[in-house]
Amino acid sequence: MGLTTALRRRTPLRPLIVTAPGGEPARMAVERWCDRHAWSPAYAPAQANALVVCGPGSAALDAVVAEVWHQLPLPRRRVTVRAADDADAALRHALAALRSPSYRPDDAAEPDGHGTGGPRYPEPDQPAPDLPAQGGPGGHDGPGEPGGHREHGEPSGYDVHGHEHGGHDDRAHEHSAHEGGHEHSGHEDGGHGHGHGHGGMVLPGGVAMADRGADRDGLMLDRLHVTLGPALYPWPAGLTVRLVLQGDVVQEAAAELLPAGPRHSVVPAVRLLDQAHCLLVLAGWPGAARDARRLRDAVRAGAAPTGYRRWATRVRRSRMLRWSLSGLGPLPGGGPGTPTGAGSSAGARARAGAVPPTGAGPANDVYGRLSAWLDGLDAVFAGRAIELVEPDPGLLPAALAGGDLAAARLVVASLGAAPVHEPVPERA
Amino acid sequence: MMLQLFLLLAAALLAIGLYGALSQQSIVMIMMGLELMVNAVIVAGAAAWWFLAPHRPDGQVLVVVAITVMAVEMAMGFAVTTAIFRARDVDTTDAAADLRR
Amino acid sequence: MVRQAPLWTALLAGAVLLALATIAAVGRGVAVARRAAGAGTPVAEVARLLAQQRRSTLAADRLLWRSGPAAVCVAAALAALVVPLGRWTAWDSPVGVVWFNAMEVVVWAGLWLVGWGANSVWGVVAGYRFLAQGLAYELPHMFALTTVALGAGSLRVGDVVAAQSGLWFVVWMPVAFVAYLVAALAMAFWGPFDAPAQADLAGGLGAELSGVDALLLRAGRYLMLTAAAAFAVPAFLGGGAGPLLPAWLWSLLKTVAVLGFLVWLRDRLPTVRMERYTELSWLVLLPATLVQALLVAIVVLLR
Amino acid sequence: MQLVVFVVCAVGAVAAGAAVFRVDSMARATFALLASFVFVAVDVLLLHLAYLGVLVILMMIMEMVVMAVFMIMYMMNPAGLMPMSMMHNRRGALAISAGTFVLLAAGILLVRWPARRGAPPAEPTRQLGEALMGSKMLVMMVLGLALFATMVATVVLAQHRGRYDRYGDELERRVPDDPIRGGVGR
Repeated sequence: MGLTTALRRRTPLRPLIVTAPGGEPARMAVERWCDRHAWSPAYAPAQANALVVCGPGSAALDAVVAEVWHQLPLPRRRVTVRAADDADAALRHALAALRSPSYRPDDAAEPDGHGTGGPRYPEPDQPAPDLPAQGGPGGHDGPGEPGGHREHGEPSGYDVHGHEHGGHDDRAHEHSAHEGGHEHSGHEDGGHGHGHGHGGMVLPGGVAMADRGADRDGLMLDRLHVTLGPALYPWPAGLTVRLVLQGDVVQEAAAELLPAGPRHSVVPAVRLLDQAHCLLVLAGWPGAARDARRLRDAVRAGAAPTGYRRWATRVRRSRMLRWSLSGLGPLPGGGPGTPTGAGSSAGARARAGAVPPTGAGPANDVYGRLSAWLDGLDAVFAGRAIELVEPDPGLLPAALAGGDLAAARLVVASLGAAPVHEPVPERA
Repeated sequence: MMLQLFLLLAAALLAIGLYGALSQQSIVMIMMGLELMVNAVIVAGAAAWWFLAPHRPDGQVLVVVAITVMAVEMAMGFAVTTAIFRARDVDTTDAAADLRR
Repeated sequence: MVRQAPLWTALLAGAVLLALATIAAVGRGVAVARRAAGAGTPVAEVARLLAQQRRSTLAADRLLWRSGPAAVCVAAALAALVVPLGRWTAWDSPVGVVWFNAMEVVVWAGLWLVGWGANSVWGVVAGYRFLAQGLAYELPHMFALTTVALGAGSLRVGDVVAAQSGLWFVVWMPVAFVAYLVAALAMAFWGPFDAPAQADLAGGLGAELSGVDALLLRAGRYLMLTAAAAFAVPAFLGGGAGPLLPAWLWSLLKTVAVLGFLVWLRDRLPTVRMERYTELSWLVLLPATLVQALLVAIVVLLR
Repeated sequence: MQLVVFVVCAVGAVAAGAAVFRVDSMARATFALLASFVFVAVDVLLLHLAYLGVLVILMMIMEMVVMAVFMIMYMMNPAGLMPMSMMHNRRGALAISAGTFVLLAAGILLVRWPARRGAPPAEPTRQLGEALMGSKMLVMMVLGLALFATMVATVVLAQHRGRYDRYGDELERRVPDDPIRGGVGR
């Protein structure tokens, strides 16, 4: 016990930052606080020892947060930072509590209540039990399709045989075993039951099964339903994206936003630098991301953005960044204002193929959007006024389909506010 | 006496592999059975080389051939599984048995 | 020239590996903070992870999941056994080069287990991704090692060092050296090749790990990076050869230099996305290493 | 000492081999098979075949990890969430394999094995290399051709999109129409 206490006295704070709509200034303050200690925020609940909720709470977000909270390993602490000014005190208090020898796991700071409907980390083998109805073509497999309802990887011939007769000993056994292990939506259908209105088919006994669907390799692999957000870091505040994956390829996507929180008047430069920071973190360039964050904090504090030019040149000159990010997440029609919807993967693919390799000028991809932000920043720091155009979450589904899971996060990060300004005549 | 022990090990592995290859339905599991049998060949080849005729390379070459056979078997097995799965959406031998007719 | 040391030095090899890995971690901490205060961060992280609960996920395959990080650490330690320190080596295996390669492949199994066992979408995708990365880096890596063995005419690491008494291999096998360094980064999923453990997958392989398991995975990563850097010294950089200083010190210095370079790269480059790297590796790197091997073979024949 | 190592590894190899067909989870089955191979490799190392033993370890880890991926793609129940049996004719298979083992074991124990001829070479790896690559490279040529044929055949079998899908009906596209772009700027 003494050893654990001694170890805990040295523990750093690794926050999992959940941003509520309108909580961006608080998040930036938390990031800055971590940066001062050279501690990096966590990307997943398992890595964190503190759950930091930034911004005003809402019922929808609280449910999500309650679920994530249970995924944090002990010792853990929950912190709410409503405004940027609270960050320092709240985090210091949390750290002191984590380090205190009298820490008890069932501390009063732990809320109870099991939220549902929050961000799941669905297991590859079991779809989430209460899957939301999926819109768009191909979301449902008709019950008549032989391959449309099966547990992971089952051959359909065997499978259909097992269901239609409903009385196989081993299958009955399997179902009961399955039931025992997982919560499920509780359908009590008969031998032929198919739960309609759910993304996954429901087998007799009420177990949701992974459905299957056509994919571009012609393999009819299992469809996996994954919900991203809103408790992800880095991730746009309040956004939830529901994906249908096969392997790690996104087949369909649907996006929704939590109701917007209080609007803060954010300086455009701060907004752009913050977006660049998030994108660079996801692109796996910690050095450049750190510089972007420090620049952002400097601008927030009203200081001069010293080192901006160096940073921008470095990001622009990186061939590796361009090589990695170009061609990702093309938007239909080349920009905002085009009709969207759950684009079929075939269409998205054709468009992806049609995008030329990035040459001069901002291309219609993740890299092009990052370049546009840099141009906007150039303009701001050259003393011009720029305007920001808010992103349209309706663009997301078409941009995500056909890419892989990780590209999805890059694409989401790249669909931030876009700067509108007169072109800068010359740039370094 | 060591030679007999090694060969008994090989025989046991061969028998287990045979059991798997005969009793399993899934193509992938059958391949596992086959690999266990090749594993037995590796043991037997190496033991025969060391205990019977180490001055000649034949035993070693046999082991290399066995390893190659295993690689080929696995590659072909998965290619065929992929092709069958794509065309017919099955992955068990019973379900693909209409080849017999 | 390189001789078998007493058996107990195997433990010493492990200790040296651990010490170098610690140096790498501390150096990385300093680099992140851009000041000396960051040196304490890795230590604090170790303390945090030791005191943390080991969590589990729904329907995780705990046996496989928990054995994954341990396998990575063990693989790195075993790989380091054949690396000579100056004039001594803990295990003068006649097939040392192949042994190193085999132990490095153990990492594949370990990482795949880590990804699969957690039963989480991040882990499985990261496991797939590491396999794609593995298949892409492994063949150039193997041909780089083959080139080294070809130049030395032996698979024994001691003979490889001896063959470089005139000219270091890095001078006339530059392509193999580059391929080796790329593989070294990739096998430790480090630097630009950290796609399997990246932020865009919420930490990927480590997304669901906590406590001791997370500590083991991170330690294994640093150990593997260190082992790979250490093996570059006898393979390409002439082992302990050098003026004035004793041979063992030269070995250490060269290892630290390579390791420092690899650690430094982390902040300099963005992550390479796997679909881009695999094509590059198969279409450019692999033929390049093959040509390198051919050239070396011709030189060896003519010599 | 050697005997102890051998017995431990032999028992381990057989037990792991049996576990392949006993465990519920496909991932565990794959890694049980891998364990069996590694145990066998250690026994091969005992026979002074350093190269072959290490080679078996190297090859088998790569093979098994790749196998695991296919397993997840195609197998029913890869994680073993539900205990299930996928056997047919279990009794017959058991009888045949047990019979095979008895027959082989009887042969092994009853046959009078010849005495060892010749001395082991100083470097078994060199001996192997000369056998494979020596005078006419016969073995290497055969193995190489077999592997090459396998590569072509597997790609043809497993390929979904051919070159007309990628480059157009007239092969007129310079940049192939792939779902995800590769890294060589094509």
